[in-house]
Amino acid sequence: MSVVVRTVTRVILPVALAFGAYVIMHGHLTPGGGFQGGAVIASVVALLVVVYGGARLKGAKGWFAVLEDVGALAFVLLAFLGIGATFFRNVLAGSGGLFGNPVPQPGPNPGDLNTAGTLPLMNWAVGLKVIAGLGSVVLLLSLFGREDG
Amino acid sequence: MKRWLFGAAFLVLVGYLIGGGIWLHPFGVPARDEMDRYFIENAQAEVAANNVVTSIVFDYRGFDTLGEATVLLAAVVGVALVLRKVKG
Amino acid sequence: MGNMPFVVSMILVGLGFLALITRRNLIKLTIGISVIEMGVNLFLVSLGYVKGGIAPIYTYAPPGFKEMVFPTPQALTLTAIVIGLATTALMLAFAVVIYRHRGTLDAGKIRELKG
Amino acid sequence: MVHAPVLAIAVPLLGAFALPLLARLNRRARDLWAAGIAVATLVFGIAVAVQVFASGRPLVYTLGAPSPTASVTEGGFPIRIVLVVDALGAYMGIIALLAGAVGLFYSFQYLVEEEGKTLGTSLLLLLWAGILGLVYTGDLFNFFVFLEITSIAACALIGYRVWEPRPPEAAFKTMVMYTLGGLLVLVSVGILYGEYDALNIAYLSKLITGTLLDKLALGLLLGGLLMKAGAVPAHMWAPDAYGEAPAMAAIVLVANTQAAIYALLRVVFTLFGGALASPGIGWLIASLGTVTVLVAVLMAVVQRHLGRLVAYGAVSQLGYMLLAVGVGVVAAGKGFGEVALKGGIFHMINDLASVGLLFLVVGAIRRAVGSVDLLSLGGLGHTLRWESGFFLLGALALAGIPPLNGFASKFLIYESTFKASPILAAVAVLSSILLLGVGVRAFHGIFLGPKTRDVASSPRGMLVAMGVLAVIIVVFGLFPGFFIERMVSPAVQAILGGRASYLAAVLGG
Amino acid sequence: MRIGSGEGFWSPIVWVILALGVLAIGFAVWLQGRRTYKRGTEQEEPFLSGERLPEGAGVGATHLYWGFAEALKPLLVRLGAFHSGFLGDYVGWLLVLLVISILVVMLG
Repeated sequence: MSVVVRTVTRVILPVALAFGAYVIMHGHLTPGGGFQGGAVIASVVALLVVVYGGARLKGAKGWFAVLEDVGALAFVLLAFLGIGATFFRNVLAGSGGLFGNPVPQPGPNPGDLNTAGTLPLMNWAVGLKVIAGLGSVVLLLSLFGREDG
Repeated sequence: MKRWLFGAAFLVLVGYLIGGGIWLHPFGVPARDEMDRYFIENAQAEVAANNVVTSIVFDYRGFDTLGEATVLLAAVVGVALVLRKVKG
Repeated sequence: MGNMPFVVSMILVGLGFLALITRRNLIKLTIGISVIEMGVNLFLVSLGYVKGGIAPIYTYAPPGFKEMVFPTPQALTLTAIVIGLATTALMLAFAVVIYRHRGTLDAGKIRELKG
Repeated sequence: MVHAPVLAIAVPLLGAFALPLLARLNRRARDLWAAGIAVATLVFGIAVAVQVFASGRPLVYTLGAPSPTASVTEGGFPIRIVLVVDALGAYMGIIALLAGAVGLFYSFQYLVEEEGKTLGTSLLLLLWAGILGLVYTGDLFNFFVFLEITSIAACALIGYRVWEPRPPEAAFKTMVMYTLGGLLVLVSVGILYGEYDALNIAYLSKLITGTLLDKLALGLLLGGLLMKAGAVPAHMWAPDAYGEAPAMAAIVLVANTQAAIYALLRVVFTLFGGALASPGIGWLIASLGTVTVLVAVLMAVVQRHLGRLVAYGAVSQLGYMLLAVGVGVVAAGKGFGEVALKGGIFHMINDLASVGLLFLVVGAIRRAVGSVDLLSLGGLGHTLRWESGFFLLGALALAGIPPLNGFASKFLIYESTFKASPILAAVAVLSSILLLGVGVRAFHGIFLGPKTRDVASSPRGMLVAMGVLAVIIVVFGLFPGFFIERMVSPAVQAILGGRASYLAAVLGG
Repeated sequence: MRIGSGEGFWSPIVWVILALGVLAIGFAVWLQGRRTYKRGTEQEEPFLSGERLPEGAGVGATHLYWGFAEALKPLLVRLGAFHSGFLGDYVGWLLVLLVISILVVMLG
């Protein structure tokens, strides 16, 4: 790709990554969540594939596969966390520990990052999964059938 | 012959679907609301999340999300399986 | 005309089916499936609209709001979108492999499995 | 064991997620892990079945609630996803468990490491978990999600042999059909949600009154599920999929298709059982089933691709089940309706055993010879002794030759169908005779004749997997009464009179 | 171990005993067979209506049902055309099935 595209990519890259991370992190407070933020970051992968070609990223293929499995495992293990009561029980909500604060006051409020129990953790697990999953789909499709893939 | 049959079936199906859209409750005035009313009123207290949609996605209907994550994983594994390098 | 969103989404579903029975290119068939998916998603998400409702999020919600839009259809649509994405990805992968084998994407020519 | 229903679904999912990671460490660890997951799933699934059959009441598990039985709020309506396992669900769960366990066991020696064994095993576990979820769930949208899990995992498995041109084609076609079926289900879920603001099957069943929209939703659900069950005008994906799938996937696909018939029963008898279960639907299902039997058997006669031949046999058996279900709906209140349902439900496990055995043998032949073209095979009986015996057994059971298991269930289907409509029964019997011809012709063509080539016999693991199914064929053939009394009758009761107890188990009161 | 259908019943054990009895009778009849039959002589040679078969001739799998397939040919040809393998047909027939089921539910 041309110099312009490469330069613009370099400028956009950190912004998009930060925005994706923000969307994932604030999933329980603002519109968005693991899937949406993951898709934003995965679009960065797509951009890189378009700009630099899939061959330069083929080292990431194995990493993506591992991260995908790790994300899915983390998600299902978080669901197993509640097995003392029921599967998928949100045991961390209201427990007072990490992410265990109750909502400051019911009704409209500014929001507190430290709330919602397992939800933020699940958002991260799903986000990781979506980044790795979509990234590896894009990468695999771009690499298929090429000698250098 | 076959074309006419498919065309007729298509028209009947679309007719019924559009009819279903018209028969449904008027847009913006849902007929019943007990489940969603419950979510809107209690999600903040039960899940401690400000975003009601997220509390449904990951708590009330978390099993759906597990299924959805599984679908995505199955698709990625499937793509990796289909596009893998094999003999020949 | 109050139900226009439902009708439009159903028309979208119908257009997807039309593409599936009239087109022959595998990529276009995949697009047809996607169009149906989008129609269904539109249908689902429009089911939960409440007149004058705001997004079902309490962070900095305007105090004294009257209604909130139903959250369930949004959650369902989110799930359905990801499922649709997964389906599309897998179908495209199959289309790529079929093209590799046959050198064509014409569904009329890809019919070794008949009889 | 309170958590058994959800663990039976979550454990294979966990196993499938962790499998590729373990495969990076050590292949042996991966195989041990897969085997351990399979054993755990079997334990939990059987625990569910034992609890349900022992107590006689549906088992309810609410996901994410303070306690598994807290399925409703104070207002008396369910908001969380529930798993509900009644006798029918437990029975279908056993079929799914059997298919998955046999398929997985077979795959250990059937799959080749260089051809993607890790990914194949992972997908097989996902498909297994998907079928179990499909069967156990009591929530309509969750049902759709599991439908999609099974369709994606199944289609990826169908395209397993990507180095050949035919499997990707079959996978693409099946993918289109499965996705459309899932979307039709989703449209009808949307319609029902829009009408009643509920997604729980029991609660919806209580609310449904039979309006025009309910009818539209039922029609869409019926269409989608009949397609998934392989009913005639839309059955064409089935021979493609079964014929090209690797053997261990084909047997799980059979269980997947039967899960569609289970869902059909659930929709007609539980979801719409209160308002819309009309004889017209029963006649539709029964006549489609009969046409399916006839068309599939006639197509099987002219096949020369062995996989497709067995696949058409499998489709014809699904037609028998549809016929029985249809007669059961037509005569829901009468004695022979119950007999028909008994036959149809008993036929599910018999069909899995016989068709599954045939698929496994076809897989073994493909592995040994490399070809499944009927005209190029011959004389394999000299070397593949066990396989030839298993094939003959499977073909005879498929055709319903006494005293094998296929006859016991077909007997019930014929007898009850004859009372509903002699013509349908005559067609069914005639097709069964043709099916015997198909089986004999295939057996003759593959195994008899002079020895033409030297082939190695199958590894022991594959033979054991086939042997399990062969034992089921013989035992269920000789002692059908025991099984029918213990498991099939409760399942039929759960369909015919169980709607009230299903609703009560979920909604309380 | 019998299962009943309301009208008749099916008992595999009885069937097996009967089948064994029939087999025993058949075996007895077979024992009464011609004593002059000898292995390895021309009595073992295959023949077809009095003529010796040419070398290498055999009955293939497809020949078993040749007459049957021939009789059903018109039907089978139509069924073959029905299973065209064209994806558009698959979807079209799905639409037909869907419309049939919707109409049945709506009208009946």
